Amino acid sequence: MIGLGHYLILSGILFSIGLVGVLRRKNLLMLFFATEIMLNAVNIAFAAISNHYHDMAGQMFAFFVIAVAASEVAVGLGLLVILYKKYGTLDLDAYTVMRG
Amino acid sequence: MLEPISVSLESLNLITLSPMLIAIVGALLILVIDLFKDTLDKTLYVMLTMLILFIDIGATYSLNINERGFFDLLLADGLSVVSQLIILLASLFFVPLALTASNKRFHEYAYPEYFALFLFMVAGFQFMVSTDNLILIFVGLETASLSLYTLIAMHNTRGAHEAAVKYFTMGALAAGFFLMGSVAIYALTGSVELYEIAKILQSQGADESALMLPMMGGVVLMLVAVGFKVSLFPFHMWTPDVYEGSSAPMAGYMSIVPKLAMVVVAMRIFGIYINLDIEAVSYLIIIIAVITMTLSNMMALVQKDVKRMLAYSSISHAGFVMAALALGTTKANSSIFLYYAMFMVTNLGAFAMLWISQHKKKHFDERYDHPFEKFSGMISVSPMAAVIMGIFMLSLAGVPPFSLFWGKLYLISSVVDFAVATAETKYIVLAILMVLNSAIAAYYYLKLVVYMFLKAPLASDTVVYANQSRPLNVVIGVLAMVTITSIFYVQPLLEFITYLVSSSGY
Amino acid sequence: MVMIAFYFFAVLITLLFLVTVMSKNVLYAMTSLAAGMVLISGLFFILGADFLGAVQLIVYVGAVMALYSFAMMFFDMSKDVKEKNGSAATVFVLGGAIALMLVVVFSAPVIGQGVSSLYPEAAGATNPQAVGLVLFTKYLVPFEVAAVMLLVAMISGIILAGKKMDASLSTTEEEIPEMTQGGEK
Amino acid sequence: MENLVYIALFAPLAGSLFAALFGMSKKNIITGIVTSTLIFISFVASAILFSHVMTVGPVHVRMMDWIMAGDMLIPFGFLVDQISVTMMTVVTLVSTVVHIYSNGYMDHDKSFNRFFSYLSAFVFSMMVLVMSDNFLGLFIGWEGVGVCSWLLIGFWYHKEDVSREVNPSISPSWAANEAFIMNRIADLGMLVGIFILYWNVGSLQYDVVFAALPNLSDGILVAAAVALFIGAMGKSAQFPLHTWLTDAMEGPTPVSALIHAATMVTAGVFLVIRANPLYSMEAVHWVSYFIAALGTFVAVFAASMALVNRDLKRIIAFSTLSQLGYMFAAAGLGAYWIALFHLAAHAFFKALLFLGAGNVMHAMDGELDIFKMGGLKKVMRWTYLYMGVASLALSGIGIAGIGFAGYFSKDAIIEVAFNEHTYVLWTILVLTAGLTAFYSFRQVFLTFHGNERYHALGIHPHEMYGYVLVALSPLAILAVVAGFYKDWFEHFVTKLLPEYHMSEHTHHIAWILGLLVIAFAVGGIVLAYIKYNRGLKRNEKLERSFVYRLLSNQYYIPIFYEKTISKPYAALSRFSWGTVDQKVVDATVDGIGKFIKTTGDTTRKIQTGNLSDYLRWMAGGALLLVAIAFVAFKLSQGAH
Repeated sequence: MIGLGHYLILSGILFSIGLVGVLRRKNLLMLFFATEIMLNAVNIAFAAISNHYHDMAGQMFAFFVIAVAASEVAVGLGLLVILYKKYGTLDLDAYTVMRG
Repeated sequence: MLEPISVSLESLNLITLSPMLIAIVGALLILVIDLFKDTLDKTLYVMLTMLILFIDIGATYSLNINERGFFDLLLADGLSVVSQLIILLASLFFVPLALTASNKRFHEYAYPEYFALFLFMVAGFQFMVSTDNLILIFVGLETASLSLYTLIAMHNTRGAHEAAVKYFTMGALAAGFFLMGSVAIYALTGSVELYEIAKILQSQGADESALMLPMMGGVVLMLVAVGFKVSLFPFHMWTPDVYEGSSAPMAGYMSIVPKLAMVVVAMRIFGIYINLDIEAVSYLIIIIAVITMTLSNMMALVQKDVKRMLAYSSISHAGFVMAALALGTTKANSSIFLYYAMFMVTNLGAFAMLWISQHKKKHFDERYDHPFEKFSGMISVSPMAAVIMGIFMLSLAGVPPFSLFWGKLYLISSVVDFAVATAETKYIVLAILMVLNSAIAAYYYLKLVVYMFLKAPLASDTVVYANQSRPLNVVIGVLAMVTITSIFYVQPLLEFITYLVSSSGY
Repeated sequence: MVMIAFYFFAVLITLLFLVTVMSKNVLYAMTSLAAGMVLISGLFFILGADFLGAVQLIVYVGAVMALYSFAMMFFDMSKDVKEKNGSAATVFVLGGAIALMLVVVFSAPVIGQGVSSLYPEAAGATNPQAVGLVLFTKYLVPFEVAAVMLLVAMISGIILAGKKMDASLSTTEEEIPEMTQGGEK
Repeated sequence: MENLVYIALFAPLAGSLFAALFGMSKKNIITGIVTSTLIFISFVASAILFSHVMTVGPVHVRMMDWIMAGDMLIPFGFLVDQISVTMMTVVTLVSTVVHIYSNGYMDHDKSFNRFFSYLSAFVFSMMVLVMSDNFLGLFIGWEGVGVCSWLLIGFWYHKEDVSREVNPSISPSWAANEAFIMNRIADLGMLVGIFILYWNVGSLQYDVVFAALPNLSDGILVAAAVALFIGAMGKSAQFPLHTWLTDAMEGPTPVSALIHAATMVTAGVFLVIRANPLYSMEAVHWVSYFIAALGTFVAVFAASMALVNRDLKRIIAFSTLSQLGYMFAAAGLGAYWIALFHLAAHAFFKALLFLGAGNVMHAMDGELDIFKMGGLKKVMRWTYLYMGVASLALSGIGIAGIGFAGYFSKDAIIEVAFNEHTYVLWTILVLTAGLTAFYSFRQVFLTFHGNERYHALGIHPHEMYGYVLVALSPLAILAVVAGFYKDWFEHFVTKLLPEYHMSEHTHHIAWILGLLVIAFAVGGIVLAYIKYNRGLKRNEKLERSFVYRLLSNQYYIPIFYEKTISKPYAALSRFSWGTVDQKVVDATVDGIGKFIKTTGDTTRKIQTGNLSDYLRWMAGGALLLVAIAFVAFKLSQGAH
């Protein structure tokens, strides 16, 4: 039987994959992909725990996480559009005026 | 087939929702007005927003303490009321700063949506502080954050875009950590409601070392998210850049409201562990707080730009507050709110002064808008402005009798009290470190005072006033008065806060 | 059976997401992301969260990925992206260490058994019915807040991507005539 | 009466703020007039309060409760009792004269308005210091006068630094910083003392603290007494923190008169008098004895340096030091009221002396070397008269119950030393009385008598403005007559301060003791007359002698401080930070700031501006938190 632990560990590993993506990506669009992975990883964990406790809260949480992810995409892409218009690139190395 | 469920209206306790509802309805109203007639002057929206905030303050103030509503999801306890009041007051001071000198409006104010988004953001923060359900905390946090990212970007300068995207991306990562922390807590206890979690942890015995691992894991992950929003080292990296990039009032607003909302959440979450006497959690927070206040102070010292200096200083203030949060006593928690109330008037005032001097075209060098040199000799160019700015700086430095002095005094005294009560030297060390840090901080605030009062003035003197207008003068005047006269109201204010905080059991 | 399905999904999702993270080609990355998300909905079905699975398919694979593909076209990124990923070692050490931490934390025993569910799935209800029950009672407020949040996201998207942002009032002295009054929607 | 208390306290503040409004603008005589008037109002209020205290009793007003939640209660009030009202009257009287004087003296200074703003601010701080009913208020006033003193010593901050050979105090800003830093060191001690009291008593109110003293352990009493006295040593410039006082003469002369002679420097004595219940405790008797011994030592030590000094103001500064020593000697021996009496009397004649010196300096175009003066009595009759009277008072001339102010107060102190059987102290004090008379009149004769050496310098001296001279007359009168009020004053203050009675034996031989002192004093004057009345005859051999050089170099103490403290510190700093980018080092921010700055610069480098780095720091931060959590866990386990 697959226990809760398996799901949680899978979730943890996927989360870390997403994290690696966030850390290594320089292209902002690709970076946003990686954040989606992290949110999805969390959802797996919520669904699994919800199933383990027979409690609906986890599924609710996952549901709202999906809603948040969708909203973030909208705002994030809006930002990317304006950045692309102003800078002509999505490479985050270009946005380093402010520092120190 | 399922039984149809019926819910009585009384059991919902609708009144607990009223403050947020007012903000949301107000925002929708603004959107609708804009839809019907899009040639209205922006001043109208400013006034409308202020009116809504005003009604909101009334609704918040008239809430009964310690009531729950909507299936126990909403919680109107003392923490929520006092933090909402501070948030709303800060917003009330923030909004009229849009009324810069006529024909000198900035980009964001060309949108009626700006005010709608602002009210949505306020509602998001209100939700965040008036619930102890992790789901609603998260949704409220994201509503507020997404609005905030947009509000920053709408300033529409290169810096603003850079700031928004930096804030957004780090915020997304922080959200991931918050969720992972929630997973850890949920997995451990099977609940997402903090009062249930507290009960379960209590009954299971917190000392069981087997539980320590997931528990501390959850705390650490949560602390990353909290640390991001409150700007603790090393999650503070966005702060100076975002403050520099966004408009000055927005930077001032960000140094108070989002932080306060997150501090309340942190108080609720970490309060559970601290109440269970899990010392590791207190230590963890204290260590990170001390690192934060020390390093940010040192970085603030070497800044060449006043706005960036204030950004680092606000990081250091956050460290101060977190140190008190780790104690978990009523006095410490009350002192946090007093601190933020006092910090609000002073810091908003300081940023508003920067706002007055913001110039669309004239930049002092290619990088900074507000370098120290800009303010040199301000005393002879515009004595009044220099004196007011000087008062704000002295207040930030904690000089009596200005407002933040009381905040610092009470906060440090809560640490000292705790040290005496527990008879542990490490808390005395903490108090000494805090005092030392305030002393260092005084250095860079006074640096600006030295520039303003002792250096020779610049050749061109027009820049200091660029955005001055009557509404701005009024706001700054009120903030300055509140800062100066703090000695007269600090006592009743403190009693009010202490009453609210203690009545909700913190 | 469940075990086989779980491992099948787990391995596949991991691989797909690794492609998303490591690939240089935006198209590959996006496709594998979409595929991974489809497979995650499979996991949800295994866990009995049917409604969540359906939402995952609709929202992610339907809406989010559609948005991303539009964005990809807008940014003209059909070619490989060039990134200067400086020190790969730092990234992988950090990622690996966090993974290790999460695995250690999650493999510890949880309180689990002793806790009774606060909002148990209603007896005899299917999963969507149960979700509906909880969503419109207990989680009514967050549901409405989520609606507000989506509205915020919509407004933000429109404003940020709109034409009005092209010229900035914050850096020009003169008002741009068509922008002083409402302007285009 | 309550209103009078506030008027006395806040009138100087109002004056200061008024002058500050014109701070940066051109000279405006209004500021001088308004501030002087306000100070005078404050003086009148103080005088009325004085009579009220005498006839009715002390006034205690509680302004507001600072903060009153939980267990922290810091009420803030003002106490007008016999001690404070004496101080208030003296301070406001001298301040009024100094303010009027400054109108003439600072006539040509372009920072005229700024000067009055500072001066009034100083008076306000001093009033807070003396009127506060608790140690915290005292400390606030204490710091306030410190800051004002710093501002005023460094008033001519634009003067360049010069070498120690040309000017022993290098430059006004150097002297200001020296004074400030030395006082900071001492204030730390005072703060510790206040903390000790608060920690153990739970209050800072004088009455509460003093009532609780008998319950405290000996160790705590001694620690508090010592710590508070360290604070007093700094402000009253007692050895080894004395060097700043003579260097403080770099400030404008009215400042020297007001701050560094009459008022601020007596704050240390005031503190000891104020805390007399503490210093009278049996447990701290050796601390009190140490105070007396140190005071006596400083009295002779400073007098010896004054013997050879050539700088008019510095001689007076040394005499101030010496007289402060007398006051501490009296206070340390338990004769608090005599110390207070000498404090008041000394304020009058010392302020007069200083302001007279200011007249001379004004006349001599800023020249202060008495070797370059002489014969000034022809052109400056009134100044000569004033300074002569003040010097007679300082020397303590008088006989059989008739004499100048100093005769009554200083003799009493010497008598106390005899009465306490501390014959060593007594001997030194008698000797010092002779030295005092000698150097006072050496200065008078060299300045006003003899040949007119200033002709060689091309200076044409002239008398000060008439109204200034009139304004000085109250001080001159008081310098003459103040002593006659001794018995009356004793009756007045001993309602609060412990009485002090001479023993039967001392009483009997008091006239002999008095005569002895007078003999020494007159001897000193005669010696000075013989040596200097005809003019200056320099004795090369004497000036080359070791003792002379030792004295004129102030026992090499300033040089010693510079060599052992300043120089190595500076060398160390240079060695450590030679490579630090000089551009970031702002002129106002150095010293320890440098260290913090360097750390800041290093830390700042992590703020690269690159989002990717920020994200990595965030992930790294999560791991850091894990590490800290582990440490914290171990710590908390260790605690159990």
